[in-house]
Amino acid sequence: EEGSGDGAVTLTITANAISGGKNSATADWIKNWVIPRFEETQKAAGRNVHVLFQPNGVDDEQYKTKVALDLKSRGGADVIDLDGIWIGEFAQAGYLKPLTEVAGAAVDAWEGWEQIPQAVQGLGVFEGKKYALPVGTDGRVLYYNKDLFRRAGLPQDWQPESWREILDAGTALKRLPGVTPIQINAGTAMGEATTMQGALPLLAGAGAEVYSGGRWLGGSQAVRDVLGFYRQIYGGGLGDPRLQQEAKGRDKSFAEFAEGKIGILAEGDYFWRSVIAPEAGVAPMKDRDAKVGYALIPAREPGAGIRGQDFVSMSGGSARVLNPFSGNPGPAWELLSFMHSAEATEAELTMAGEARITARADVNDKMLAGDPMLSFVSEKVLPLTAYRPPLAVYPQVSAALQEATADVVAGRTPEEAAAAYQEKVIRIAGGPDKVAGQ
Amino acid sequence: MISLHGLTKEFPGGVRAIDALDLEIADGEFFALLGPSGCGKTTLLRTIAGLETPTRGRVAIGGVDVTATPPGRRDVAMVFQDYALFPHMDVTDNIAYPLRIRKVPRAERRARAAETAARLSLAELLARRPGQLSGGQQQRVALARAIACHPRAFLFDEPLSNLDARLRLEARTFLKRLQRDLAVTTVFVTHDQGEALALADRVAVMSGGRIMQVGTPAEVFQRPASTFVASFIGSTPMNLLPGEVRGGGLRVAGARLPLPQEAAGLPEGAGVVYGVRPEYVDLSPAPRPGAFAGRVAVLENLGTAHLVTLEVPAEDGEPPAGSEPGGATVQAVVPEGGEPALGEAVWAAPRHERALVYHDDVLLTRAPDRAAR
Amino acid sequence: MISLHGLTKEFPGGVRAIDALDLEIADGEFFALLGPSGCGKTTLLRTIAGLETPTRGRVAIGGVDVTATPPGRRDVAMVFQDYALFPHMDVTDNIAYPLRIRKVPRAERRARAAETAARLSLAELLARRPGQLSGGQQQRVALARAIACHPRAFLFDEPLSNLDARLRLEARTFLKRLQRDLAVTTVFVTHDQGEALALADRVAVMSGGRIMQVGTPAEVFQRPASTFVASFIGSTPMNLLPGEVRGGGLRVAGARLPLPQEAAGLPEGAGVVYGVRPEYVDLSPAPRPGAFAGRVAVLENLGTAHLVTLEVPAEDGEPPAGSEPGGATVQAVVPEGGEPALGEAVWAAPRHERALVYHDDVLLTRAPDRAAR
Amino acid sequence: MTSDPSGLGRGGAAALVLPALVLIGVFLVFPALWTIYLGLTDYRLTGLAAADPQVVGPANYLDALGDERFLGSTWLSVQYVLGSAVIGQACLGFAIAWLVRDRRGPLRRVVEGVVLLSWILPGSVVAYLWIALLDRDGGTLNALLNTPGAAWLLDHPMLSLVVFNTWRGTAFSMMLYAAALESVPPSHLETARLAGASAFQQLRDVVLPRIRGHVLTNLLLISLWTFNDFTPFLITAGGPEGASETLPVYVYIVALRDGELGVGAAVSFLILAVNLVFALVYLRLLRARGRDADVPAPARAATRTAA
Amino acid sequence: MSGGRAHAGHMVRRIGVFAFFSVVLAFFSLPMLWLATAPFDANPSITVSVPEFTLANFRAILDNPYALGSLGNSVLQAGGAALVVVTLAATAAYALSRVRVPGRDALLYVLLLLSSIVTGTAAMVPIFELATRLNLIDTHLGVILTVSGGLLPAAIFILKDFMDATPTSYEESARVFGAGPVQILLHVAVPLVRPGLATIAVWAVANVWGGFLLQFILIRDPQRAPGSVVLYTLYTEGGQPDLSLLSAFSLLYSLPVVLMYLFVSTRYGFRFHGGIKR
Ligand SMILES: Nc1ncnc2c1ncn2[C@@H]1O[C@H](COP(=O)(O)OP(=O)(O)OP(=O)(O)O)[C@@H](O)[C@H]1O
Ligand SMILES: Nc1ncnc2c1ncn2[C@@H]1O[C@H](COP(=O)(O)OP(=O)(O)OP(=O)(O)O)[C@@H](O)[C@H]1O
Ligand SMILES: [Mg+2]
Ligand SMILES: [Mg+2]
Repeated sequence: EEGSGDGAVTLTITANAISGGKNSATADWIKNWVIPRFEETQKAAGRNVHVLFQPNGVDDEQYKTKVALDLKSRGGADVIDLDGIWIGEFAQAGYLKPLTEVAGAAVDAWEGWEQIPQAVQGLGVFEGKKYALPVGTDGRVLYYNKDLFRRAGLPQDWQPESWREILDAGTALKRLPGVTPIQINAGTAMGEATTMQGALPLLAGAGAEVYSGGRWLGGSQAVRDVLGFYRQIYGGGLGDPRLQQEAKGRDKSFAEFAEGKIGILAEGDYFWRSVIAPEAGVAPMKDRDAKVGYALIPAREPGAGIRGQDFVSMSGGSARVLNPFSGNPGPAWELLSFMHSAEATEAELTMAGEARITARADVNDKMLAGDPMLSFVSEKVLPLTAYRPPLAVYPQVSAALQEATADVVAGRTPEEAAAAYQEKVIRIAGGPDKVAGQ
Repeated sequence: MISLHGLTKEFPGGVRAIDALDLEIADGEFFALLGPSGCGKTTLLRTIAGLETPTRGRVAIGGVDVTATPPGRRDVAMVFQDYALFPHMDVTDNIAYPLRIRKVPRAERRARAAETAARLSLAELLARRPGQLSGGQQQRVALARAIACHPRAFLFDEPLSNLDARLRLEARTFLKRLQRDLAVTTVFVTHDQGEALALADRVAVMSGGRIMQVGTPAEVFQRPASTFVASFIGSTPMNLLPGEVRGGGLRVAGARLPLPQEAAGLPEGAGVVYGVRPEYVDLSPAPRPGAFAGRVAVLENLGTAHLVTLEVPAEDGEPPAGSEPGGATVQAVVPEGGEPALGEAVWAAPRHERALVYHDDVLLTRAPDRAAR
Repeated sequence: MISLHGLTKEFPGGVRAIDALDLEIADGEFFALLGPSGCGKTTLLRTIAGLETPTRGRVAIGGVDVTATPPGRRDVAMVFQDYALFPHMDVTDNIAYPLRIRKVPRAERRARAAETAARLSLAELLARRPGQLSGGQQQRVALARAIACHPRAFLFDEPLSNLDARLRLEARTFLKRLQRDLAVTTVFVTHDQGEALALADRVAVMSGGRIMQVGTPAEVFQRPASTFVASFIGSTPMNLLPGEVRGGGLRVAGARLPLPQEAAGLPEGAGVVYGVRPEYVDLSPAPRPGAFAGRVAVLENLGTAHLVTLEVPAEDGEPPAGSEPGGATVQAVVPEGGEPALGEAVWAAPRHERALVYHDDVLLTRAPDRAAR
Repeated sequence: MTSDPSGLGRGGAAALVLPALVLIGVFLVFPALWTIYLGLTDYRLTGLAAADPQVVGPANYLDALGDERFLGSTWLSVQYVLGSAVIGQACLGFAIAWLVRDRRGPLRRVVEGVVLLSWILPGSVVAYLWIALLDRDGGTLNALLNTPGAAWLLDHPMLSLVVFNTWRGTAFSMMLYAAALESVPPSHLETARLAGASAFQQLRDVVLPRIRGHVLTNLLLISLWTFNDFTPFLITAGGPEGASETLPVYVYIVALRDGELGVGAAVSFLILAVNLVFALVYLRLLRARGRDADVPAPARAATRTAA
Repeated sequence: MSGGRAHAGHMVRRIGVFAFFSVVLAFFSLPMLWLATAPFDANPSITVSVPEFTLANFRAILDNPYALGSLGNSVLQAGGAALVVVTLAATAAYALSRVRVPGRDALLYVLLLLSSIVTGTAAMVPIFELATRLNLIDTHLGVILTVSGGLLPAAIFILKDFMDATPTSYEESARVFGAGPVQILLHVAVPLVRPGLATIAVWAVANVWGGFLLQFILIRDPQRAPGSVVLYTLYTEGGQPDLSLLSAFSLLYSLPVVLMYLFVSTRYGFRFHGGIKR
């Protein structure tokens, strides 16, 4: 299939990436590698395809809004970068269609599927149907400052087995002056960072998922456990409650960790790659590799995690979709699959000059070899990880969780906070029957 | 020629600013509209200009009915009380503005503006803006703008009232001469009787939207048709004293005066108003028949004369109907050197041949037909 | 008593509005400050009130130096040209405002306001707001406000200039009487010489921040000390004609006039200015010696008289230094009935005993000591 | 004044007003009505409700009115408006206008220039400047006051925002009052001074009654603008824990973060209703003024022009 | 002596006024210090400090493919909107001021209130759909028209007061000389309220210049995005600002409005002239 009679087809890519700004590397890759290469290959195959890139550089919520508005009016780019978590709600709204419905059988025949682990494929799957190709994923760990650990008499290669051990380490660190022992994001100011780096991994460690079996998690025991843990950190002087409240608190936590003022920090691999990277980071640590240790997030106690795990994590990641209203679904699919080819993925990492966990195992194997931390995530964390439910009301449930943590930090008891959370979830979910546990 | 027929203007609030007014103004005439504040002078002028649409009646200019013609096509020029010079244009552009509207080419209109300006001694000010001019200069620029477009008629709305006293006198003579030279029909609104008398060929005295009297300055000054006109005209207000016909004479403010011929037909006891200008009242230090006995209350220097205000005590007998209980006030103008002292008792004798008698607020004339009933 | 010593006021821009001025105003005196626009009258009044701080010099009221006293403590009341009535207060509150500031109890100040209002015939208007009053009523409310607080002096800044011509005359008499009754020192600023002459016990004529002459109305009218004062005083401007001493007489605008005694000491050929008021110029239809020959250019009706403007052609011989090349203008006031026709040739004879001669802009007096040099 | 001094006539006037009305109609009235309609539905940007929005009637409105978060936001907005607009901007603007009123020269220009600068700088830049100023650790204010670690935005979020918005918006009030003060005849002030009135008495008796119309118009406009001001979000993001979540921030969070456009639209309409209340109060006060302040026309326009 | 006391009082008042001005100046200029130092600092932080002087930040901004162009776009959009707002508001305010239309004040108030909805977040969907249907997506014109719609009521409201404050005798005079309505508007009314128009123009520019969400939603191609949108791109994936870029760009981005204000205020005067009273 093609567009106009003379065979010239124009395709558009959009992403929340822009040269000289946000996700600059991705933008440069699309502009300087993907587009010329793809146009070349198409020309070689006798097709005249022209590709345009529409960069953006804004907050995710704003980008999401724009894409949603575009799709709502049946416009927008042919290939669209989305956060994996949005796919469900977009699909429900009728903005997205399963890839096969858009581009036909070519989708199922794609070579790349084999290279993407099933768990990671889940990023692009909604109600059992594939809507998107996952771009990459990530994992959450506990970072710790080895210097501080040494001074506090803690081991250099630390791996806590339970929440108790985290608190014990914190207590030890507390003796060091000017040091915040533990930073586990809480409160609403951190937004989704609280949920992703705090509430959800802890819930997983308490054996609960925020959405399962068609019902949302209520103010259950797991929630109370998590809130109790927060209470111990922030009520016991192990965390800095002010940092949770500042609008730029997360940035500040990065800077403080880099300056050696935070002992233990729960963050994703993004922190390693982009924040404290010795050269390109926003809060660079020259001696990152020597000073920063990382450990798996333990369950409340061994075996208490989801699926009976000892350790847990949460993952997210972005994905690329086809615009179901595209005038050229065939070529669009070719472009999309081209962008997810091993060659393209490698080129992206090479151009960015930084390693990151891609969706393709073959690429990961090749590219992550040089980075023990990312290999650690890819090999140890991803098998344990879990994903958030890609549903429209998830952001509100997430916000309710954030508010519950904020309540606890502010001094309310876990029981009160959990009860308030339960009430909110019932309202958000649309009735008590849509909420599990109490 | 400007003619108005049955002109009425009612404002939305119900105010009738002009009331069924008829008027003819001759070609080349300098016509003054005189009256107190709020009598409708400005409204009348604006209706002639076309800025107000009359509620009823017609306006004709040069014999053509222009009642429905927009102001721009009536070929009249108006000078507003505040001059309405455009503050953002210099003098040349202000003067040339009407020509610009008529699409006169730029060079020509500048030349004509400069010429008109020169005529009004404004040549040096051509590049200034109105804000940089004195009041008198602004007034001349406004005149120049009106003149430059050679209209069929000038309409002036109190153009002198923003000038100071001295400038006003000079501008008056200047204006009079200018109008004579241009010979353009001019309607001039003022509330200053001195201005109206000095400038106009004819004067209309207005009150409450109606014209009370039209005539030459001498006519309205010497024979004001009503007490209103009498009190309004004259540089010092006319003495208007209530009196009554008694025993073949007039009894006014304690004085017994001969009955003027005009009032001969009035019945005994009829109430009249006796009017005499202060200029026609002579003072004497000794009692005289036919004179008001009074005491000097105020002395005002008029330069070559003095205005003397006398307090005339109430009559011992029954006071004439309508007189103030505290007595009346009589004013007299006495020439230099002849002024009495404050508080002195003097006698004020009106010159009878100059006195006017009003009955039912109408001036009695030789044939007092109305009064005789 | 108000005394000013060496008073100077310079405004930031460098304008010297008052220039080393000395003045004494007696207790109970009605004193007028007269001068053209911009001469510094208002500034002087405001400096007395304390609204402007003098650059140099002192102000004393009642013998006490008040130069540094704030206006509120000088115990003077001022009436502004725009009356400055507070639009949101009714008449009572306006009149009582100064009392309110002085913390006079409410009941008492209302009583005093009512009393003062009654005195000025405002009793019926007490509940109105200024917006509902006519101009004359507003002016009386402003007066009442000034009177109610019994100040040591009244300062009036052109309080009559916002009234229409007729009201102005009435208000003038009213004001004069009121001041006499209250006997409070009053300084009255005006640019209208008629007002100043009529009202004041003494008049100061100002120009450019200086006082040109101080005297009673009769003095400044009859013997103006300079041509400036001469041209400023008088309801019609004085004729001021350039002339020169020639052959034991004066040569002025083509006429040969006898040399007044005062000018006897002037050398042959000395330039003078010959001044005579239009009221003292007699017209005759036939040539007369010592008269200006001219043609009637403008005729203005003054009511009981006419102002005649003559154009006197340039002399056939050498024109006197300084005269306009096109000839001079002479004005004469002729009584009713005596006015010539427009364009008629007439002869204007000044009354010599009334003529004034200025040399170097100074009035020559009987002992022409300065002129004799 | 006549009803038609410029000779436009109804037709001419309509022709002049029409372009503006068309633009307003298309780009303001139409979207506004549509928004009000959205407020009656359960419309969301994504999810099932995006595909098939249902009219839920006044449910959104009732929910919002019963939601303490909405009520809290309303209260914060009212604080914000009263504190920063009515008290802060209006009073500071008046004070500056009053004190510079008869000054010319550099001081006045510099003061006005700086005040205006804070008004015209772009909101996103200004927000960052204030974050930098008030920061807990590196903030300039703490450095100046020698109060390291004072968390202004956390401990006093509303106060900080009120001060911020006072800083940001004073210029408008200042300009408007400067013009208003020019309309107060100096003779009125001087009459009061001659009577011995203090500065406060002059303000109370002469100035304020005279410029009441200006004051109310100013309050109307700045209240409206402050009500809808979104800049607080850029500084505190509504935090900490909603302590500075004014109504526009609340709408942003509901509509954009939570994607509940129907609810957001309903709240927008409620904001309009609150604005309406404010406007009506001002209009009422204004009408009260109309009765007593027919400015007196001194009998005749006294504008003899000095040369 | 009372004179001495008066002098003392005078001095106290002068000192008080001077102190007030000092505080005002400090209050208003303090937050702007950062903008004056950080862009020139090799390592800008959130704190104001004497910079380690460098122009590298500006060089980096010049390397950004969109930074400079975005300022041009801002000028286009803000200028266009100011033009539309000033032109339409002036004509409308003039007509409303000069011709009595029943209910015009009520209409203005209603529009003013409605404008508060449209400038809020929730009207985004209707506005976007409207722009889509009118084919205004990704055009400067789309941005100009939509923001103008929101600004017009307040502009008309303010300008009408300016118009009300100008005497009608100017127009009547022009009318007697034969000028038509359009001529009167152009020759007389507009020049008379020029300070008002300038003020509205600056106000409109300042409003559009800082506006983000609407511009972002309506513009696709970053080549057409205004500075406010590009400013957002200077944040990283995780949302942290790149201070060196951000500070330099903030300065560049602020300069045009400041220059415009200086230009307008010296050229046309920047004030509410006769004033808004009603
Ligand atoms: N536009 C208007 N609407 C309502 N009434 C008006 C209007 N213009 C004038 N009037 C009323 O009409 C009457 C005549 O007004 P006009 O202005 O013609 O008086 P005037 O003789 O010119 O007075 P002045 O000497 O004060 O200028 C007055 O009562 C005035 O209040
Ligand atoms: N505040 C001021 N700043 C600068 N110059 C001023 C100020 N007030 C007055 N002047 C100038 O001082 C001079 C005297 O002004 P003043 O107002 O005293 O004149 P005036 O005699 O009262 O005039 P008018 O008859 O026009 O009221 C004028 O040249 C005027 O321009
Ligand atoms: Mg009039
Ligand atoms: Mg004065």
